[in-house]
Amino acid sequence: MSSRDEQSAGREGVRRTVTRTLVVLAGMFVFAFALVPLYDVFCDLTGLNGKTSAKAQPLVEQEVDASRTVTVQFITRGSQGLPWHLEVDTRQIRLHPGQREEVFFTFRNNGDATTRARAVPSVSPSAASLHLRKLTCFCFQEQQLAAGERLEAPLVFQLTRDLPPDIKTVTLVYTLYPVSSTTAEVARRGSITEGDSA
Amino acid sequence: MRRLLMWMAVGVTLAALTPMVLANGWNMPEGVTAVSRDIYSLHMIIFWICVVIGVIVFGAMFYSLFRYRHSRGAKAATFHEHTSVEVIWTAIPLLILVAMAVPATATLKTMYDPSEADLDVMVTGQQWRWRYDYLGEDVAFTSNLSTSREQISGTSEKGENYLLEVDEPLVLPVGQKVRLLLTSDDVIHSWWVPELAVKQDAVPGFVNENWVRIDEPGIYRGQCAELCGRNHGFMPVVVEAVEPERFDEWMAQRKEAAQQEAMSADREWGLDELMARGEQTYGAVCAACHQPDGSGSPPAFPALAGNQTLLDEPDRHISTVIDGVAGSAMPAFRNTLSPVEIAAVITYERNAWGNEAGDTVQPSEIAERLAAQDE
Amino acid sequence: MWQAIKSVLAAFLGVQKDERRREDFRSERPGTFIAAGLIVGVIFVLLVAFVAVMAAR
Amino acid sequence: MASQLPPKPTLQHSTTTAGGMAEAGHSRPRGMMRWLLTTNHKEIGTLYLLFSLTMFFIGGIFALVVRAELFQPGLQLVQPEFFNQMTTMHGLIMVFGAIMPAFVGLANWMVPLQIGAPDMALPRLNNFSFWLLPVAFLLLLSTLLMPGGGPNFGWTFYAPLSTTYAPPSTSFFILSLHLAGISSILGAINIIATILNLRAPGMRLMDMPLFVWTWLITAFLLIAVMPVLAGVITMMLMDINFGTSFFNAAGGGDPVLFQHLFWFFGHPEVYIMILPAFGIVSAIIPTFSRKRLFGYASMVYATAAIAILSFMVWAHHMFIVGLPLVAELFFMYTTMLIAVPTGVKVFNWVATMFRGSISFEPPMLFALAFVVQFTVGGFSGLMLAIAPADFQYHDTYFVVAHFHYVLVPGALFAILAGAYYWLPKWTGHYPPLRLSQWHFWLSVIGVNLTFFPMHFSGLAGMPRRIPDYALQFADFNLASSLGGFLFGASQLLFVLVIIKCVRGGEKAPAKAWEGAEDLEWSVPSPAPLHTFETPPTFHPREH
Repeated sequence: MSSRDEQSAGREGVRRTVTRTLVVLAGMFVFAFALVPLYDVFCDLTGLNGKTSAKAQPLVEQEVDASRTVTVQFITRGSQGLPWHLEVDTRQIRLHPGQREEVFFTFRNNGDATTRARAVPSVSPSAASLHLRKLTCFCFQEQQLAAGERLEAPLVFQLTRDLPPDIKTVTLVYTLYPVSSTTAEVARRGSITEGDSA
Repeated sequence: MRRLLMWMAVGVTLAALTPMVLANGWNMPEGVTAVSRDIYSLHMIIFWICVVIGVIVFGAMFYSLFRYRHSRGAKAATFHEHTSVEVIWTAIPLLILVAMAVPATATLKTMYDPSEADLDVMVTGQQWRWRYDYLGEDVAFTSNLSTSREQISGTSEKGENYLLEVDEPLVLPVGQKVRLLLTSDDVIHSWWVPELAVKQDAVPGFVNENWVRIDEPGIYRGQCAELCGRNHGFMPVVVEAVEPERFDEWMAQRKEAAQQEAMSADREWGLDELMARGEQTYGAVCAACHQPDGSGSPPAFPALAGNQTLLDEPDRHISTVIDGVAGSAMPAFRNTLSPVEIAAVITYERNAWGNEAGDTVQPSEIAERLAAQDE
Repeated sequence: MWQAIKSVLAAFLGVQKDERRREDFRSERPGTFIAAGLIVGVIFVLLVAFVAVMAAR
Repeated sequence: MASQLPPKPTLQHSTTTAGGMAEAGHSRPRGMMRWLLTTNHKEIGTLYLLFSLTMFFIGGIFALVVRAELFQPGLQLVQPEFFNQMTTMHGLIMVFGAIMPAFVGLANWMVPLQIGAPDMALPRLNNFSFWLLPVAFLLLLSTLLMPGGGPNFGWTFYAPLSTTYAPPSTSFFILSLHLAGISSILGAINIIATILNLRAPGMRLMDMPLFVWTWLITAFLLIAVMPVLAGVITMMLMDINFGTSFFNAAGGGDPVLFQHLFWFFGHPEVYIMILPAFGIVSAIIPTFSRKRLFGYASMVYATAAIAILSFMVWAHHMFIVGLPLVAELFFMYTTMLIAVPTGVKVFNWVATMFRGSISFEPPMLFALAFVVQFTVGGFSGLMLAIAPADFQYHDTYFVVAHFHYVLVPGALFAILAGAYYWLPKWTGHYPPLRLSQWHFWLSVIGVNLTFFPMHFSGLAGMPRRIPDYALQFADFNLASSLGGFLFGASQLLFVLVIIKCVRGGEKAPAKAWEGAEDLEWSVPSPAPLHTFETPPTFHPREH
């Protein structure tokens, strides 16, 4: 084989290598963005970050496990820049796995303008989030309240019987966040598919 | 030869340092909980494993360096692989690692014990202080750095607990399991007390859980461990562990004091009174960002001295303090400060450093505003 | 393929006979080794995950 | 055979034409233009190395600002916000501006020489990927002068501190990181293409010197993870400017997701900074032991194993972020397993020295210091892998000590070792011996004085990234600061060594070191601008 052939073979090889690496490169860039929904799916499956499902789930018809009692705590938090108040009618309930429960939350806008906000839920221990089924929740979409307006909204939920036996206390925290116009767009787009209840 | 002596000197120095590692203040504290002692022993086991491996490997290396020096006329051998030796030195570390993983797994499992707690405390990180809510007790307060600015700038002598002291420590009963729920109002913080071996991130919008059962009464100090902005180095954690009876007493006192504070909101306060109280509150919670002289550090932290918006719009001033500003370091103080404190600090800001609003904001006014919200 | 998997396993441990290695590299077929590497990688992850799940019980 | 070789399509020709500076007799552009337009791998290598040396001193000055502030308790020199900018910039510049470009520079110089190639596969791309760097880092440095200051959220830029709460200059920081990332990616593509296609006839993959091998694997790591970094910072950019909520809890995002993505890039990135170092040390130790590298094959396999494992351990940086038990266990186990291939490497180096014939020229001194101190960093890494213990170590100076041991007497010493090793090839002169020895010993003392006490201050409870600290940490910090200044000052000696070495000194033959075997030693010293225009015939050593 003459050297010239080797040279052109080398050139051909370089082109092939570059094409392949570029494909891998593009693939990895797409993969990085794909990791975002993948992470959500992974969290849904494993309860990794203690987020609850953003959609209403049907009640699982099952017998109440009267042999176990679990404490469920409710914590509400405000956040800066939002003159709203969120209150829960009971801070703590004790229930049996499988039982359906209803708790009422009250929103109030103390500001002097109409504003929108969203209550972001978080569950601890995170493993419990897999077994917490919300039939109705105000957290599925954002709320809009006029100045001084009040809104009472129920949370209907169930802890399924397959809740790991060592979990004795489940804490459910709602943090109110203001929804600015841009994030509202995004949030709305995200929640359009949920034909839900509130 | 000289090189060799130098190497030996390095070796001897390292060897001499080893016992010092065990001395107090040089090593991880053993701590005052069962978990912290477990962690300490894991730490020491893995440390000694490393020391032993290090002695063997470096021993072999320095032996070779000494024994097979070119200057000594060493002739190089030609071997360059030996499968069984390679298998052995792959397998042995693997076994050591497995042996190490067993106790580590056990410790980790005890740390994840979700059994019921005697007391639940919610810990909220905030730029740059901690807030503690005793769940179900209606007792909540913030814990601010109490080291004076003079000590930090060096104009006065630094105290014993420099940067590790707060105005109000977290008080916990000994012998009881305390569950800590951690979250944050702004950026990620991390709550850490070495003696309790609790370090857990406080993530905005999410709750983390940890627990502690303290064996001995005492004061345990730690710091925020996650970079959280300007004053990351100035948000200490102080835990005061007391006997359960003392804890109950403290809780009762706390509640009474809160009641009195609430009562005092009803009366009319004078400008001087409010200014005095306001200066105190300002120093504890506001001065870190807005500076003691109200000059702030723009653009992140606006100046308050000579701030026209502040002077012209008292209502906006009040709502900013109560509700905070979204997406900034300005937190909402509605739950953090009492009506008296909020009124005092606003009055102070409106009348200090050359600001001459002349008006007072009465605690009753603030209390009313907050009550409307709580109803 | 089996040969490739064996070689990849050896690679994971970082131990390989020179002879075997030379044979591997004579076969100028990197595809097989990449595939074997991926398979062994996935098996490895599943294995460690399984151990972790078991240990967490 | 050589007689029938056609004229080489030398790439220099095309550049000179492209530059519009072509003159009769192929005279090359002079002065600035020569360096601006060069496509010669040696010149670009030199540019990379000089750039990284400059960045090393800039990053070093930032580190000294940090050390000066921490010299004693209290705030003396700088305000906390500036302190945070200094720690952040120090990290960013050292990682992306000093260590990585230094390795790319060494690859540019040495990979073609070691595989018998005339140049890199894509010379013009090579020029472009270098010149992106000064642009990127000028932009990064200029953020310090912008209102609100430069990046102040640590080199790991955790959201939301780096998004919602970031200074206004953050978009520029993201842009500069994008540029640096593109530069790394292009460099990696070039290196892969060169290694896979331009090897001398007869050189199979398993005949390549280890430096080439480690760089091949490193380049694959770069290709795999730099796009992830690009993705993460693009998401940040969108969160900051376009109101998305990837990492913002208020809009339904998750700040912890940022950490998962960042460390999915970040952990392989850590190995990107150490694998080429393994390659350099694996070249130097056999040379000065006058004995072949022990376990060549297992070295290659161990490098590959480390690279693959690096994708499975990222969450060990996140043990305290609130992971479920199973995740903690998984990442603890995988992290501990990394110790196995890493151990194999260290054992192989020691076995290479065993029954060798060892001499202690400056490159060997740095390589030996690398082995010892990298291993010290490895030990603290093993300690950090134990998740429960990590709860105490995490985000303390113990971690700072760990990664500085791996990066300074680790990666940096390997780069210095490589520089001393190849300086005769680059300049034709041996580095001045006395001065080199002074440089070495002062560096070793400085490094250990700086970073060893950090183990203690960390264990005693000092968090990282704080501008002021409690009184019980004062002695450790005093020692660290003194050591830091000693180390910083002693690096000036290195500059002196380079200047002297370029100017003159003892002449080096083609094979500058008695025990050196690879192809680069078959070309004259200094290496002429064009080498291996005729591919050398490579004779694999009989194994």
